[in-house]
Amino acid sequence: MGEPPAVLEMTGIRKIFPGVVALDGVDFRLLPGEIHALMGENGAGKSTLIKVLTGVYGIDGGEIRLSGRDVRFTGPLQAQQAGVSTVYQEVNLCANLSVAENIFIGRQPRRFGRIRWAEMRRRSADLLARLDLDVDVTAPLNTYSLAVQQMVAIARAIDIDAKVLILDEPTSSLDASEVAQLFAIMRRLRDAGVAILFVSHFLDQIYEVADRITVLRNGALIGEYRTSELPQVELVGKMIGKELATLEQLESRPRDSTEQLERGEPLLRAEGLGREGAIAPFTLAIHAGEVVGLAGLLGSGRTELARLLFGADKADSGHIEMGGKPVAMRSPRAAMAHGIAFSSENRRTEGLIGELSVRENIILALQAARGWTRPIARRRQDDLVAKYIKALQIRPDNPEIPVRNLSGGNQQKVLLARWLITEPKLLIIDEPTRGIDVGAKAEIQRLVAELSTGGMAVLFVSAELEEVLRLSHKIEVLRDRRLVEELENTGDVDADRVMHIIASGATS
Amino acid sequence: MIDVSTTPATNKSGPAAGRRRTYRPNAQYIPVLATLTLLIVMYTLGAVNYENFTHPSVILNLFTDNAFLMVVAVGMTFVILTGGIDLSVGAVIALTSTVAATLLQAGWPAGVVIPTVLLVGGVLGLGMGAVIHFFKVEPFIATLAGMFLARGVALLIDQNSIPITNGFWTGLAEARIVFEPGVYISAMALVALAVVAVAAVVLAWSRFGRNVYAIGGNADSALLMGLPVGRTRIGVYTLSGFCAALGGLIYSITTTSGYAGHGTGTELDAIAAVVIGGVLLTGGSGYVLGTVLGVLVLGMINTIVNFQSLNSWWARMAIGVLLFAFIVLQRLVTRRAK
Amino acid sequence: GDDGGGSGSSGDDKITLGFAQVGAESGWRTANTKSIQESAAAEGIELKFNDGQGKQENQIKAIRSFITQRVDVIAFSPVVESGWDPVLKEAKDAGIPVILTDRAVDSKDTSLYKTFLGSDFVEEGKKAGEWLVKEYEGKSDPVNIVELQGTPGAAPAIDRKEGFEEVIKADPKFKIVASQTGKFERTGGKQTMETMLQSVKDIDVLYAHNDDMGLGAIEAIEAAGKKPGQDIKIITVDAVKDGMTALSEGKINYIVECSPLLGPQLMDLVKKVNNKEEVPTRILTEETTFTPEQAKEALPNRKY
Amino acid sequence: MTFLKNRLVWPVAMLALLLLCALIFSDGFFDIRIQDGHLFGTPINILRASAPLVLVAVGMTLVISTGGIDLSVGSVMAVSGAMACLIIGDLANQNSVGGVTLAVVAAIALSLVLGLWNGFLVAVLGIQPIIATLILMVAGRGLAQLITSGQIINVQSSPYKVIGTGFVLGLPVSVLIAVAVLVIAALLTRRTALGLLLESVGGSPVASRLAGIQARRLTIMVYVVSAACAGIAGLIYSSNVSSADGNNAGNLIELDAILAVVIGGTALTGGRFSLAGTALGAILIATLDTTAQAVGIPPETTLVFKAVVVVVLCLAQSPAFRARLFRRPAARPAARAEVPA
Ligand SMILES: Nc1ncnc2c1ncn2[C@@H]1O[C@H](COP(=O)(O)OP(=O)(O)OP(=O)(O)O)[C@@H](O)[C@H]1O
Ligand SMILES: Nc1ncnc2c1ncn2[C@@H]1O[C@H](COP(=O)(O)OP(=O)(O)OP(=O)(O)O)[C@@H](O)[C@H]1O
Ligand SMILES: [Mg+2]
Ligand SMILES: [Mg+2]
Repeated sequence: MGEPPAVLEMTGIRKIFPGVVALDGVDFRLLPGEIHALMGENGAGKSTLIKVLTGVYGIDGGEIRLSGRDVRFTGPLQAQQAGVSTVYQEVNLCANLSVAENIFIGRQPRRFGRIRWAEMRRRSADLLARLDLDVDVTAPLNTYSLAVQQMVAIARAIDIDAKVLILDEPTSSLDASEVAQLFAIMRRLRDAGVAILFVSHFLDQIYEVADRITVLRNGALIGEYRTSELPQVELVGKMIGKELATLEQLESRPRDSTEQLERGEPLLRAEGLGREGAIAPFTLAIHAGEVVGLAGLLGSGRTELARLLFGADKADSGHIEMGGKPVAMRSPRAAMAHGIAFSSENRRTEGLIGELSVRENIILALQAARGWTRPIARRRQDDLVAKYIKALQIRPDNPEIPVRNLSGGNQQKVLLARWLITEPKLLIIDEPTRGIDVGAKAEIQRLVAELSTGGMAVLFVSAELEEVLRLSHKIEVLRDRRLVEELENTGDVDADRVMHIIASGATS
Repeated sequence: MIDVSTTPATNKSGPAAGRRRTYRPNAQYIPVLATLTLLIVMYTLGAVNYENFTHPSVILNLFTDNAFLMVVAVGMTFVILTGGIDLSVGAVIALTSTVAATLLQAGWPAGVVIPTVLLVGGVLGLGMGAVIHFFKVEPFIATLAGMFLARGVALLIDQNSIPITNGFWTGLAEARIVFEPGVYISAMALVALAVVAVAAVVLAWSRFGRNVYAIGGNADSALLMGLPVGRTRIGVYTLSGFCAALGGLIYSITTTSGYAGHGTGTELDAIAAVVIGGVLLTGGSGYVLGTVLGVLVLGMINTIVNFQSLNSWWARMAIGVLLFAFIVLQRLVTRRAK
Repeated sequence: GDDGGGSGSSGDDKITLGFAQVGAESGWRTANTKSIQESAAAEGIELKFNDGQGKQENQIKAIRSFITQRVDVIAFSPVVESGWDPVLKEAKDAGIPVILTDRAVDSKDTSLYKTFLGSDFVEEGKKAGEWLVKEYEGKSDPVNIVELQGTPGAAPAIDRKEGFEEVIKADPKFKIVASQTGKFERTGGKQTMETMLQSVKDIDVLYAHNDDMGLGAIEAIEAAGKKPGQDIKIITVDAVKDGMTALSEGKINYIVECSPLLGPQLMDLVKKVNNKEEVPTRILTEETTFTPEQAKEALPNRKY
Repeated sequence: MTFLKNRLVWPVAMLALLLLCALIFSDGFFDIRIQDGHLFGTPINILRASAPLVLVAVGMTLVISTGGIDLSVGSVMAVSGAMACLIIGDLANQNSVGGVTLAVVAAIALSLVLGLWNGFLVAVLGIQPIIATLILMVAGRGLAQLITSGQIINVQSSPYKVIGTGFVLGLPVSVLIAVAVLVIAALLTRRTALGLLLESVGGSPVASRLAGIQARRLTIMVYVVSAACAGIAGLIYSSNVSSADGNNAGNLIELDAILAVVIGGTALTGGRFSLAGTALGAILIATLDTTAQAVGIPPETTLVFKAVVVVVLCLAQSPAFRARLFRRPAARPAARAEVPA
């Protein structure tokens, strides 16, 4: 076959973390002008392979060749200079700097050594416009949602004139249109000869853009395939190392949408609740055993709505009733006292405490609710933690390692476990499936369905419309920081209809 | 450059229009503005309460008296912007003034002494920066060791205060622009202002300056973004060492002496000035101009205490109270504005 | 007095004195401050007082501030010897006379200040040494001396050490076997003495640069089961009340006075200087030395 | 845990080295004898000298674990000692145990108020800890001087003297107090969930709030505890010499305390902390000063000596340094041999 010589070739890569062999003799190659998907379960070693390549970690064995030459980068700077541009898994930008600076820092346009701010602003606005993102590039990055930040990171990476572009789960926090936008750009770059390494847990996306697929499992290489020659089921089988029987389970819908919920008194009612600049006053009722899905585009205010219900932000209008009585959600603690739990979309800065162990992170909320004087006995901690590590398949299953050393998806599971053990009446989960592999995602969906059957109310926020449709009894559609529509999720509700509401801002 | 322009993949005219952001004022200027306002308020209060407070020399003296602190605080600003801290600056003043005085006494020409001394400060800073970066030693501790070392070496060189009689030094000590008798700005104050100007330009308009902010924002991210984190971090400590050495030179010029006891506690003054000026100790946010205002605030507090002529302990309590009042007001103003 | 020539802003005929104190680092210093404040009030002199908190830069600021405030006379206790020329020139240019108290400056240009009122630390060290030499006159056994120094780098510490050494070095039987800092504090004196008692065999004499360290050391000596003043002879400098009490009890053998009560003498000088009278350029404070007997006599009148 | 243990190896090694130096260069250093029914000797002196530092450092550890810092400890020490001596000095009978108890309680109560003040500035007003506590560092020293009128207040009170110089069962009371506070702090943080919650606040205040932790209350608490520890340390300090010195008590102790905390393996950025490490660090620092004196290093050299020790210790503790020093040359071939075919 007339394969061009590989731009990047990694052979026998070995990386050992204390206690974990993250990569065990992995071979990987990337051809120019292809989009190559790297697949594997959470913790399979994808991100590690990328970090090893760009010199974030040293390697314990193996060789890396870029354009035929042996390389071993001492850091991302070197990699970048050699033409490898990377978007790492968690958004790695400086939130204190402006959007424009984040895109250009380190390579700002200069004249006589002096940075040309105006030009920088102009160019970043242009660049973002091409990604269909219209933001104020002079505002600090931390005023934007994670999704916008993700887009900025992508913008930065593609603007670097690179021969290898690496995207580690860039789509996990993007909505459908954003993803489409990104793919269009990826294709264009590929056609210009750039080699693209792409990681995603969305199989549909893989099949949409990837030319070839490399599968990792438990730090070992399973194989390299052409996308066209590898059916989806087989891919999943290779990723999780199980056979078709289990896979069929994954396909089944966790909830039958025709079955309707018996609603009594609402568990929680928000009446005219709102916050200036965050979300317009809305009214919303959630019943026990009900899954309420929030749908909307980036920045439509889903997260803001959720935060108000949890008391993470203070509402400046309206009130909340629980069991018919008005309650004050002054702080997360108060909300927890009323049986509300909230798993933030931003697991790294608002969720986990990186240096604490998995166990400590899991029991944190429960312990906080009990107060410091009533510690949870160590035996009980171990039992609870072991139960959820098993239930959510958190890997590695050692509860004593710092949570920061877990892979992204496993961190997400830890965060979820933290809230599940508090046994809340209302569980608010913002993007719980972000960065989670197919198997685990199905697991979480099933869990949500199960919990709601058991009487727990769930407010489910996800950028993945499919998922929302699949799980919710009721869908709240948001647009421009305003709750515009409430849909009973009966048979006639589908993605198109929701998209239409989102697009037009009105029903019927 | 690869062309990345795309045609919209989906028709999203509706939502896209809704995503336009409204302008938010840049919250980062607010602390500096607050400091400035409060400084003016303080001055006005002083002017109302004390005789001679409105004399122009009151303000000009702020610059002359605090020239060395301003230079040191500028170096400290860089360090704190990266999220670090430099405790060695006061001791470096002691060391450099002692070294300068000793060398001058030994008959070295000023033209050699000045670069030598600046080099000493820079190298010490470089050393601390390298230890901090390569060996991941906490800045607080590395620079604390630097502080012990610098002051220790200064004491070893000479325990006594050493007068400087070198003509260049004494000449500079008296160099000034006189506006009217008793009203002047000293050459050293001008040097300090020049340092401030250069630092402001570097921070705002050079890649190095921006990298400083990025590292303060998130050092791990900065590394992943391919910024020269090591070089920048070592650079700021070198710069701070250099500024401290320059501060030491200014000190030795304004006092025409060198002494191992000079600059005790200057590190705290410098840190306080930087923080009062609105720089976040966690790094990544703040301006050199803020630092200058911070130095002036400290100077103004001192001036008020001087004019009030307080007993020792009342003076200390007054400084504490004024500092407290200032910081709380600043806090309230910035909170309100945000 | 009559109108201070320096065009006092006050406009009345009251003299304004700007006084820049080192700080309030010890009881001695506080007594010094108090003496100055009290005698200023008694003499009807308006006092502008500044506490330099042990920093030269603060004292320089204060002197500049005094110039701005147009005081009639400036007096100050320099925290260090060197480094006053530029600011003193400013005072001179503004026509404000300067008086040094307690500590000298090493300026070559003596026209920068009118006079220096204060004690001589080297002299104090010498006095301490002289007593020791006399005490051991005629004996030939070696004398082991331990020294508690003040804060490293402080002028009194350096000078008192120098003066003392100068006197005893004439006789080889005197040997300083250990010399450590007690930072002019009681606790410092106590802790350092504790260590010395362990590491040095046969201490005959303790020389402490101030009373406070000596008092701390006495506690350490007593705790070690020895008798201060007998097993170990103790010489200190300052003669503050606590020290004098210990002296009268025989726990200290000899104290060299370093008097903080400069107030009356200073006010006298201020008035003279303000009247443009001639004053001698060096005025020593009236200081003495104390033996236990003298201490018993002096103690009832001791104010500080 | 193994990681922590590893870290503490180095201060222990350094301590051993210092003691070895003392053994070689100063005879009689290790002579411990029993005199008047209690232990006596340089090692005991070191422990006694380190008692205030251990106390202050324990409080500092808790503050640092939440990501804060407390510069005001030295001033609080001075205030506390001054307060106690002022009250005792005014007693008709200075030897009355009741009066002394009252004085001690009043001094600690005042310290608590000062701690509350710090906590209020940091947790409620949201002022950066270094500046918030700098205010009290400056003003508190003034307050202490105000209480003592700038003089040294002497007391002749045997019950008060016990705190700093007394012995119980042959052991120094000050050391027993420090050990007791250390043990109580360790129990409170490790036997309850306090330690976890503090580490969580230090690790990420935002995430902690969202997990329902009352970060504000905890923050105030650690400053109060720190001030209380400093207050007790101030009592020991002043009782040791039966006098209160508003100017010098606790001067610069904040730096030593912070140093002790860091040597003990607690990062200044907050999070994980180790009280045992802190105690070890404090003892190391006290030993350092004493050894320098015992060995006869001239005072003007002591600072350089201290700098060298700190640098060596920090480098030894730095995994990055050890990696560079030891692993470099062997790395490649070893790794290569392991690569599977
Ligand atoms: N810094 C580290 N220290 C220790 N172990 C680590 C570290 N980083 C990763 N690991 C471990 O290495 C393994 C591979 O992690 P990696 O992040 O590469 O997974 P991944 O395939 O990217 O998973 P995900 O899909 O969840 O992002 C995991 O077991 C993880 O716990
Ligand atoms: N495309 C955009 N352009 C400008 N600002 C945006 C955009 N998307 C989000 N934002 C801003 O990001 C912030 C976060 O929005 P929010 O988190 O409520 O959105 P969301 O519906 O939860 O979406 P997601 O979490 O998927 O980003 C808001 O301040 C919003 O103004
Ligand atoms: Mg990953
Ligand atoms: Mg969201």
